[in-house]
Amino acid sequence: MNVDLSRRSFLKLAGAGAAATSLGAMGFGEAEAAVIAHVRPHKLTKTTETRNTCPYCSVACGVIIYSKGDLRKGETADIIHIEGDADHPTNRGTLCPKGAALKDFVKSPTRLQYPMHRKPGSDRFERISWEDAFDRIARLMKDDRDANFVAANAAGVPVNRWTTVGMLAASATTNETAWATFKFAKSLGIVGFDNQARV
Amino acid sequence: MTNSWTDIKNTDLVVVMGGNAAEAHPCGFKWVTEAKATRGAKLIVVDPRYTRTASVSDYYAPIRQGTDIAFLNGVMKYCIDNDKVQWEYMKAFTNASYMVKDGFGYQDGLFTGYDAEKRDYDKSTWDYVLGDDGFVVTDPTLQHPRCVWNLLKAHLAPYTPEMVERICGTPKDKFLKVAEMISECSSPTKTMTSMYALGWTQHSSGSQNIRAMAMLQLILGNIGVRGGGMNALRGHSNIQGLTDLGLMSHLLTGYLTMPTEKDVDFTTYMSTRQFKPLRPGQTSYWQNYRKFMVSFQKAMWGDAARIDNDWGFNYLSKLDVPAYDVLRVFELMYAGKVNGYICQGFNPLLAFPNRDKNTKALSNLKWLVTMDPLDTETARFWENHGDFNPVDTASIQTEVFQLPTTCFAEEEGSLTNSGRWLQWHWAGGTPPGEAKHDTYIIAQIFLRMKEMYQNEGGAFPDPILNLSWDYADPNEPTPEELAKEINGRALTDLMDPADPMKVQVAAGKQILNFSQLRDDGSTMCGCWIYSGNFNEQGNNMARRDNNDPDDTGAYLGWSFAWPLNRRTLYNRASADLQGKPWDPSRKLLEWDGTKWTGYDVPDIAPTAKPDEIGPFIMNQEGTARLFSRGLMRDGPFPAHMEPFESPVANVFNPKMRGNPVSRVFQTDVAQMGLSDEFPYAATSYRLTEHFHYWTKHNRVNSALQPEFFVEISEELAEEKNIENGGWVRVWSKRGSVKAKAVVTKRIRPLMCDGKPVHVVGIPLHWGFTGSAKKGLGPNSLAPFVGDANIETPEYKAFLVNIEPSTAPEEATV
Amino acid sequence: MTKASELEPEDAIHRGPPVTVDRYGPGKRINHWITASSLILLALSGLAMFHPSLFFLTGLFGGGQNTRMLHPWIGVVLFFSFYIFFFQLWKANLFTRADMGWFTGIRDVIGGHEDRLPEMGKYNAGQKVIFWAMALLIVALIITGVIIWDQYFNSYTSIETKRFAVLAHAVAAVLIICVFIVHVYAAFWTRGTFRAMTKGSVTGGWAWRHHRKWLKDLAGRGRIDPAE
Amino acid sequence: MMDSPRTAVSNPPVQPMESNLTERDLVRRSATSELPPPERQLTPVAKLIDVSKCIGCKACQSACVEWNDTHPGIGENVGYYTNPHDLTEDMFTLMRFTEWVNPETDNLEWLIRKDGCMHCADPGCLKACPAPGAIVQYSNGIVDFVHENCIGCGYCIKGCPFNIPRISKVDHRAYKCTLCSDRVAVGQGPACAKACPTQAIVFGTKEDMKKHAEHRIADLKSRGYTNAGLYDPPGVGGTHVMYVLHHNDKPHIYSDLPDDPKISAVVQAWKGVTKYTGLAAMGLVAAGALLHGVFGRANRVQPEDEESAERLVDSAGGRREDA
Repeated sequence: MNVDLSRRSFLKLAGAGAAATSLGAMGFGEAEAAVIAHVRPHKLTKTTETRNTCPYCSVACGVIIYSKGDLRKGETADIIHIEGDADHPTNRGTLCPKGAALKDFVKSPTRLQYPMHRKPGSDRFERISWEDAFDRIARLMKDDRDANFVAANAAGVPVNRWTTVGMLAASATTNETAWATFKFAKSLGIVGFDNQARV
Repeated sequence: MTNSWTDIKNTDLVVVMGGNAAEAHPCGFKWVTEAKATRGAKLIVVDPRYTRTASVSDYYAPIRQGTDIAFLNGVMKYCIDNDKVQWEYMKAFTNASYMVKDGFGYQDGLFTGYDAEKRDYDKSTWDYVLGDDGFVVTDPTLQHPRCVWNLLKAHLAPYTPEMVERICGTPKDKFLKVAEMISECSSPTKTMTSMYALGWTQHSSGSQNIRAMAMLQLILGNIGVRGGGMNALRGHSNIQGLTDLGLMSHLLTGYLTMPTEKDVDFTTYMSTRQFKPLRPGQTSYWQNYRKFMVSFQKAMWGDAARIDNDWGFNYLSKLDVPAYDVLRVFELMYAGKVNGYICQGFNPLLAFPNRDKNTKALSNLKWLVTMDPLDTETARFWENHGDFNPVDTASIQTEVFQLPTTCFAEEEGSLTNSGRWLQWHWAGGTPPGEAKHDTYIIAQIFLRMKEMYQNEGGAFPDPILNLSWDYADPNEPTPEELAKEINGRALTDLMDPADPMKVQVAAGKQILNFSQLRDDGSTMCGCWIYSGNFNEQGNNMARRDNNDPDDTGAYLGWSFAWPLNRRTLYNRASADLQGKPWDPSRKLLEWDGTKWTGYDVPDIAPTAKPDEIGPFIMNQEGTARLFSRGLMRDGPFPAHMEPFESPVANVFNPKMRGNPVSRVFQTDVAQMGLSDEFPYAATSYRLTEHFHYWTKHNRVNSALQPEFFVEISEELAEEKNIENGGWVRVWSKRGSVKAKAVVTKRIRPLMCDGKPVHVVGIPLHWGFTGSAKKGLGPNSLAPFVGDANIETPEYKAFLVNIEPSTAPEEATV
Repeated sequence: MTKASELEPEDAIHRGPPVTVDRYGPGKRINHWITASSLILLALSGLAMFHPSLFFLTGLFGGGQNTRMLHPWIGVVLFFSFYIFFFQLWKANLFTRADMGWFTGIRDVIGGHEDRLPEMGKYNAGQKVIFWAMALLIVALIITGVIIWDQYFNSYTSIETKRFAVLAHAVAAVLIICVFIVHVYAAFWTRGTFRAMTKGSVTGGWAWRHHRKWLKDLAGRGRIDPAE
Repeated sequence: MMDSPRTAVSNPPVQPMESNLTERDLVRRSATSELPPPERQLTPVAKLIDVSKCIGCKACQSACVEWNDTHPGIGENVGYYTNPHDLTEDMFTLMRFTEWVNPETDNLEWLIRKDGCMHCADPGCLKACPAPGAIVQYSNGIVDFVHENCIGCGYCIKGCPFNIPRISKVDHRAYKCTLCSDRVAVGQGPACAKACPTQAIVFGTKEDMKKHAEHRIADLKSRGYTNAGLYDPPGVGGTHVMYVLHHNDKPHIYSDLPDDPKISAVVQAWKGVTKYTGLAAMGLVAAGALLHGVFGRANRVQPEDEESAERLVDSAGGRREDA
């Protein structure tokens, strides 16, 4: 029988013992209890759905926008997810790599927030108010039209051409916006008025 | 598209040529894989590159870019030589039997009447022989040497498989395999669909590429039937809509055309547009032109458009040139003749060819306004970004306004898809910062100008002061108000033509559709082909009934398709002369003895007898045109033309360069490269991971395809010792770009006219703003020349040189 | 007389009674205890990741993430601390002919009849085995350990290599823990041994009993300080 | 309680729903010996990836990033379409592109395979995982990571026969495809399967997916792919993500898809025999020492030893150093 620790030999063991006890102080036995299995909470719960169509190519896939907040209730709506609309006859809920990432197009860091103005020769854009921008643009256009408008040709036939200002129309605006734009451009006599169709 | 996306599932053979549907329109391409999986349909891809569409094809054949006409003419010849023609269809529904004037001919790659000085044809001989009755003389037996059919056969004679291989570089056996597969679709019970896009349009002979396939489809009897048709896959979500609504220099809404200086008054204008039938009893629907035009003028100027002022005809501009298309405008800008420019959701700095010229042109502007949701390169064209935008900022005196607009998610309204569906969508998010709707911005500028003209007067203010702008809130017209204007309404009570006592439409009510339009000023309609989109039944564009009786893919209850909710154009041609469907299993319409019935809205008067009235009611002939008379500038038949920058000479006429009638500006002539200096055939394209210059602003898409690259064959890489993933410099007569090299088996050199032609592929998605790595694109290299008929730039075929290089440099700021 | 290599500089006899003999200087002792404690911590943290039934040991280190993070670093400490120790002791641990007798008489070793064995130098064969086993296993552990230290070295080796490494690491760990137990127990069983690593000295009797040759050599070389 | 979803073609609900995947549905749990048997058996689900229908558009990658709110970095082009260049903790699925010239036809075939977790019936990751409950397997076949329990040791990577999991450099936890367990839990299919434009990726019960695969294989055979077949490797007990391959006789041509994946023998040895014999060995030695300590006699220094030592020292005489 040899496990008879005399006081002296116990002290000799102290070194090792100390280690053990100080480890105990580190929280021995308090190993964290494992979290029970769970899947991520469904992130679309309590969001608002809005039917829309993809703005990219001409397949015009149906999409559903999921937002926190409801515009129809006059709330501000923050878009948290966009996904294909399974009820849509063409895409049946599918989307391409562009469409599937629409949320990050809407939320891209380079989305424009404010009207900006670049002075001639300047190396930067500066904030400008909408009112000032509209006043200035309208004035520039009016003055140029009055200065360069071609009312009639040599034969005296009224031709009503304004060739010194041109306009490109968007290719992703709605038909309604396009109609308003059309009325604007054609009534001013802008003949250099075209769109992406040709390109 | 003559048909719809969902109709593609009905096809037996899909030919993707001049496009890359799987990459550019993946969710539409779904219907190709559907047809393959459920009908055992086959897919053929003909392309200079083995694309992702080719990766799921049943047969792939390579072709040199810009030689599609030769290939398609070869296929037509093969079909005719091998009796693979849907004779009954072709004889009855095309102008094959029509006699052509004696003067017409073709020699050395040119048709009769060419004037090298004017770079134009005298087209007087390109027409039919008319009888005393004013109708075209025909030979239904197709025996007469001067009938269209025999002239066509003669025209196609040179396009043998050997000639096709010589021009296109497509190995004879591969060409024959494709021709054989296509020819099978001449059976009335087999049909083929053509899916094409900018791979055909972006050529100096783009319109003729499409004509060639359209003619082939007519010979095979595939137009107007389920699973057939000519399907142009439009690039942008509403480019179809903007074209339909006439936001183009030469157009008004609904394909009404802008007056030219020749149209001195309304009567003269109408005289060249109200086409009379060229065959007895034919519809020639454009006889209604005046109704549409007057109603349009009323929509524009309301009470100010009166019969005594030619319905305000003089408010419209009159063109002195065919069109002030974008190339012409930038040419003028380059010459310092344009002072101001407005870019609404458009990025011309990257979108138009010859970037260096674009930059100089924009720098000549006094002011530029951009309206966009994103921070575009065009808005910052003046900002120095080293090799990515090497400009001298201080010397650019252009004043720039960058106006933030909303995007699709924050606005309401309709978009017209490639299948002509007008689909309404709703706003789902709050616009960021101070972003505004385009309509608000347009209204604000317009109302300010109007006020100035009221107070100060000025140059011809009438069209501005009289423009109808009667919206509840003039500062921001609502989408509904505008949509109703497009549909049109009765201005006075409209009496029923059948019963003059009965009011058909009460004053102020929305008209049902364009069939109710009048030319006496009693109706207004913004865009006749859209009429029916928002009538008294409500907003038909917002309909969401996705039922599809008998799974035809028509979905008549879903949204609204122009015209008149018709889903397949020329659908009467799906039935024979007795009105029975060519293929009972693919019935669209059927004549029940008194009227047309079926799954779609008939593209003909419902009571028009099948054996009397032709299916192509928009044509004076009532038939489709294998011979297009003088309606196309570069010939009534498609003839092989080389690109302006080609590695080989035109085998029909070595001296002929590009399209003989394409417009070439003097400043650009000097900037055309030759194959000795620039030996490689470049082409540009989109990648499925990106959408133009938008998605490089998106972190997700930027991660999927982060950096600008060019694709070359292993053979060329070895020749130039270019390593995969290494930097290369690619340059043309107009500019130079640096890019990563992707060396691939998917591009192989082609043997054309005895010499190997190396293809260099250049995708177009990079710029100097956004999340992706900065890069350049094909527009730094492409030539400033367009298609002879519509001026679409020749982006798909030009010459470059290439060498190993080093990384481009950022701006040192 | 044997070569001086079996003696170490600080070894010296102090006249008694009782006679004491210096065995380890303070440097060696600190060095030993750092090595020892890292080995203990490594065993605990390693075992936690070795077998689910011992996962609770991660609690000692403040959770699994910390255990995973700390273990390799302690390994690095052990490696350096042990090898500093190693280069001071290796000469004295080279095997000699006498060690053969010790092995053949292993029964007497366990029985405690050292008088029947050849006289031992500073280290007996058993201690030498422990010494060299530690040396080899620690090399194996540090090499395999680095290979599976994904946080920093993930990209340097293939997954297949890592699989072999993780297996080898486990086996080596098991062995070194066994060696460790033997080492500790031997020290405990052989009374009077611990003071060698605490005080640094042993009694003359201990030296006479267990390492007589060592004691005689010291005496023979007169490594004895003057009587007080 | 609802069972597993049958399709991915549906619009997710926005009303609150009870999760259909809980602790009670577990059939395996990492580093856990006795797991109570599940209260019910959910119908096994599967994702079928028809490589022959895939156009390599990467919609699955986009949809995956958006649904899981990950943030893949923007890399560079290194000469290939595969981006990012490998799976990452922020890219759970990846289109891998291979340009392969078919030696029989001499035609180029662009083989595009969607890589990602296969959700093995016998998951190597779970076998290798030392952290209790960090990796779990549900009765519908989904193998999911419970990140709170992950210690970031990377053993799962070494256990996986397909080299799928990745450890985040930020939070040091393992990530991989979850088969959109959060969507499946509310009756939806995975985001990638819903997005896939050509429906090359379809989702449903494993049984239905096998039936669907049969039709596809028949179609492929009719088009001359005589070796077309279903990839559902038995070596790992079958998978809940399966492929239809046009060349099922050589899976390796699809960017090194293992021909016959198994949990590595080395990993088996490490997690099997080593674990038990190792513990046993250590136990035995410890026990041996203890027994010897208790029953053997302590090796004590005897008084005569001390005397002998003193005698030796005295005889050694005065201090001299003649080393």
